Amino acid sequence: MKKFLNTPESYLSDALAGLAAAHPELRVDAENGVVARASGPVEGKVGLVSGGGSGHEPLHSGFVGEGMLDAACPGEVFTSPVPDGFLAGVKAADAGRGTVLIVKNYTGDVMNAQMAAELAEDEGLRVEQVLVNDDVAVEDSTFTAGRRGTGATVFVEKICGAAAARGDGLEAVAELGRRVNAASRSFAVALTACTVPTAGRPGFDLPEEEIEVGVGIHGEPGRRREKLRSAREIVGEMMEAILQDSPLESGDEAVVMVNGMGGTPLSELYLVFGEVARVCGDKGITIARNLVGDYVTSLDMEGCSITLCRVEEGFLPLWDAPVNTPALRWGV
Amino acid sequence: MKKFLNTPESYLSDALAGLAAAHPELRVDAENGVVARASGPVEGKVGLVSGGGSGHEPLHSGFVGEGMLDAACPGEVFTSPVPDGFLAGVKAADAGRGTVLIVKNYTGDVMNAQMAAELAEDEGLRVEQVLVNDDVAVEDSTFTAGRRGTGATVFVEKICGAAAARGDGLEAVAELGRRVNAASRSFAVALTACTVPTAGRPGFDLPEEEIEVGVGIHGEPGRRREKLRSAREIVGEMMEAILQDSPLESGDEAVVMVNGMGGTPLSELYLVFGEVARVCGDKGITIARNLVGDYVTSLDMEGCSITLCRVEEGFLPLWDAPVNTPALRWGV
Amino acid sequence: MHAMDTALAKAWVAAAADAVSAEAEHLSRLDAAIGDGDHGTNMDRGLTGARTAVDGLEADGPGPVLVKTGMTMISRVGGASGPLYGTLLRTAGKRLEGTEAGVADLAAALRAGLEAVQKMGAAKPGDKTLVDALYPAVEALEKAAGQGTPLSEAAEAAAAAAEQGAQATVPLQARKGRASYLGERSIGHEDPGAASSALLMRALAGVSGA
Amino acid sequence: MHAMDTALAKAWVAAAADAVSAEAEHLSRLDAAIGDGDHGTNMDRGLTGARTAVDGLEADGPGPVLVKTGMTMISRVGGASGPLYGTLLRTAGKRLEGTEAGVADLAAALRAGLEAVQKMGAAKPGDKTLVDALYPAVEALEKAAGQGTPLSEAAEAAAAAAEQGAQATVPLQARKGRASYLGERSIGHEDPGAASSALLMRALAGVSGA
Ligand SMILES: Nc1ncnc2c1ncn2[C@@H]1O[C@H](COP(=O)(O)OP(=O)(O)O)[C@@H](O)[C@H]1O
Ligand SMILES: Nc1ncnc2c1ncn2[C@@H]1O[C@H](COP(=O)(O)OP(=O)(O)O)[C@@H](O)[C@H]1O
Ligand SMILES: [Mg+2]
Ligand SMILES: [Mg+2]
Ligand SMILES: [Mg+2]
Ligand SMILES: [Mg+2]
Repeated sequence: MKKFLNTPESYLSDALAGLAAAHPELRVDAENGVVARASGPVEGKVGLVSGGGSGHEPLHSGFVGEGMLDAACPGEVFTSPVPDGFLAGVKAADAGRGTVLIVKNYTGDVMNAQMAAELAEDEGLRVEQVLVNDDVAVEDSTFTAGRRGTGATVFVEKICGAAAARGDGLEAVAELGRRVNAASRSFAVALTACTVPTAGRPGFDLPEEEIEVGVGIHGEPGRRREKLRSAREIVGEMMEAILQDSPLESGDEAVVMVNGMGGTPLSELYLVFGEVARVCGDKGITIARNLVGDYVTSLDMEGCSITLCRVEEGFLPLWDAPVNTPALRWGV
Repeated sequence: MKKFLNTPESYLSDALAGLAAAHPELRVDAENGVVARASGPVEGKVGLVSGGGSGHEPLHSGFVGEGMLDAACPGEVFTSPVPDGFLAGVKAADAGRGTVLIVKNYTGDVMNAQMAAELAEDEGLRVEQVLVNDDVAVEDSTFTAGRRGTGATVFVEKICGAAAARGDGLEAVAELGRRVNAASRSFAVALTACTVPTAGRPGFDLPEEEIEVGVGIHGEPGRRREKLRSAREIVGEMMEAILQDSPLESGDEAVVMVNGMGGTPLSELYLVFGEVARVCGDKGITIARNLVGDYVTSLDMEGCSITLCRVEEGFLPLWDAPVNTPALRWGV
Repeated sequence: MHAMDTALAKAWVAAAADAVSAEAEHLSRLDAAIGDGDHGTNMDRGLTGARTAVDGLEADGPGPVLVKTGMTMISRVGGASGPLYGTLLRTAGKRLEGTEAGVADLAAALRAGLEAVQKMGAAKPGDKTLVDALYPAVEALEKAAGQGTPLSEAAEAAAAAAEQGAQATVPLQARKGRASYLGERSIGHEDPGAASSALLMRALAGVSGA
Repeated sequence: MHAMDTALAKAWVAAAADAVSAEAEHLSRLDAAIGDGDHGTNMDRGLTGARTAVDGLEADGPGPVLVKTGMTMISRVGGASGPLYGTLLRTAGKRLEGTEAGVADLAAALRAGLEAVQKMGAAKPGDKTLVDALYPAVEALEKAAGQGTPLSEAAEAAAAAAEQGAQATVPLQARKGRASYLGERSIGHEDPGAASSALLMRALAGVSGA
């Protein structure tokens, strides 16, 4: 394993120390697993919190700031935060109008967040959860743990963040988040496996010339293994899976993200975006806004995910609203 | 070789097509090798152009926009643009007050840019060149091609961009760029080699447990090979090389960049930044501003570079001035 | 041993922590095949914490020891296994009220814990989860209780049943947890949670047999 | 052959393009060892372009053919080799004015080209660059011109000198170009530019010998 780290055990706390050093506008509390705005909860605003295992940076801590999250709860690498972690996040965000807790749909995340929500309610705090489950690679999801939450998390965090900033109430922000999630679909492909620091070796062996199709963001193998093909063919397959399941129809607008998994050069992501744009053009879908870059990563994995969100009433002004975080910034 | 691409030969043009699709605010002319602001040269402003081989994205095309470059000239992967390319960039930027051409100090870049400058002057355009040569890994540089230009390019582009935007004249912008370069030092380390698409295999073999110290940004081997050590030790060595050569002294302020080479996860870059901050603290150097992320990459190389720029009179307001480009955005 | 007292409960936690520590890499490797490769690290972190937490605990019965263990796992582990194992032990511990727990008490307590786990995670036997090891283990304890078997033998039977149950997850397709995302590719691997459950029951047999 | 005419100049460019195409991967691999691995691709792109550019060129002498080749390389290659080879050939071509160039004309033209290259790149023999192959090649042509050697033999001598010069770069430490960044690690590898220069001179010998 080759990584810039001191010890595998101190990886997370050392990375959080660096985050704190780089961003004085954030309050980084490694012990309790919370990254929050240094300025504290915003008077009169609904709180917005998201959390999950670490290793997906900039998600979620890089999205804490004006117009987006109030707090993020980073768990151990690829491990959901404990209830205390989620609870600490809620407390760091709550300004009396309640808190929306964004949870990616993984068994661990759901259970720990649920426990935290109950603990918070015991303490008299109001919490609404928004479950993100956008990954169409999980097919027979009704009989299982359901679909994973991946790229759409960024869309939910951005749009809910803007809604909270303009003063929307608890239920309204949560309902909006659910609408954004319902309008979004993702699919991911990996060229290489990632290496968890404490494991010290890649999660799976992937021969040269083969790729994992339908991977998640925790280094797990995908739905199937295929021969490496051209970007056009790979994107074609990803887009087919997405569009088959998506509410998007010809004539619709979409917000599109081409997301790198941590080890993919930006130039390749732009190349992929070019192919996505071509497919959208063919299907009569207009790309209203886009993000190309590393937003929801899997440590050092080489790979990318594509997320499409159907633009619905009210989404775009909230998308365009000012945001000022380490990883997403415009309009400020 | 595992990459998202259609053919190795179409890699660059396909990536540029994606860039164009993602950023309608840019005019991407792949044929002539120019990426410019779609809105054209800015009336009354000195033009600012930078160029070099591709494969370092977001450098330079990701820095075209308000408050930074007017045009970028992307050459073939790791190959300096031809004179026609640089010239096309100058023409895309020039609004009658002359153009500053930022050139990283590589034999090819210098010669091609010089030819372009002569051609431009033949056509009655005024061109001032700013040479960037900040890489302290090149030791005996007086007898050779001199030091390479790396991370400081971002600082020169940002600060000159702001100076041009506020209306500074041709010589003033160029002189400022030279001051920023003179105040900056960089050092880079690689954990893996990168793979040029047309080559199809990594530029060098690096055994597990070994790193290349003092690498450039073109996949060339470094000054020496060493055993992988802790991030603290590696950063200690990099900082020593930088500070030994830098004008920075205790009590000074610095702008610091921890830059990923394309395949390095953000969390590791923050971890490295934490170590840099520790060394700066020990040496009495205040980090006034910082960038942590992928800015000057080498395709898919895993590695990082550290750049420190001593803050001099007038630098910080220009650093803080609004910038609105794909890869750097604040204050707008 | 005919019953579990405070000391035995603490010994169980310590033995479980030891066993999981020793097998942490193996558990994580099982998890890497069909999950995200952290199950060993997770359980190790939780049980190491629990061992310390119960070590100095003043308790006049096994109940509070298990409650403390469960709560420590909830607040230290995270992931899927933290809430599940935490709930199992916390619920079971709450049911044990006296200074000692006989086989029947233990069976009833673990049944209650298992039911809470199944309610929380919605997993049935056959879904390729830790339930596949715990379910037969609890059944074995119940059977032993009915027959008046001593604790040492009952725990041995439960451990054997758990091990068999864990082994039986190999050919199954996962329907719950992270492994379910792999669909058919989850077939052919042992479920890591079932494996750690078997380790826990084996640790109980070990300390009960003394 | 006693002199170079338009057809021979074109044949040289075509033969050089063929040779570099065939050796492109080898040249890039040499460059990967001490540079950035693109020298073969660069030269191939340039000479393939030049071959097409001169193919239909109406020229009444070798001069314009070399000028066109140089200009094509300047506007197609980029990197260090584009301006250097471009300047070499453009400068040399400008010196060739008649319909034919004898050995002495060619030697003088290439000397002028080499001087322009050295002025541009500030490289001396021994700096581990293409100068190390070109310099002895031009010297060999000059010597042949002085002795009245026919072109075919002169070109053969120049090719041999260039190949020897390229080979002699192996033990040198680079002082110019990208390889200089490696310091002592540049020792032990052949300079890619010197290798491509030797290919160019060998191509000249090949077409002149016909
Ligand atoms: N819904 C569920 N019900 C019961 N057990 C489950 C469920 N989901 C997951 N598990 C168990 O949890 C184990 C994985 O635990 P762990 O790796 O620590 O957490 P995570 O999956 O969050 O990384 C699985 O092997 C499985 O036995
Ligand atoms: N200053 C110089 N003078 C003469 N030749 C040089 C000089 N710098 C580089 N070269 C030659 O250029 C070759 C490299 O060319 P190429 O790889 O195409 O360009 P780049 O180095 O820009 O990638 C070197 O092998 C060397 O022979
Ligand atoms: Mg996990
Ligand atoms: Mg090059
Ligand atoms: Mg796991
Ligand atoms: Mg080269």
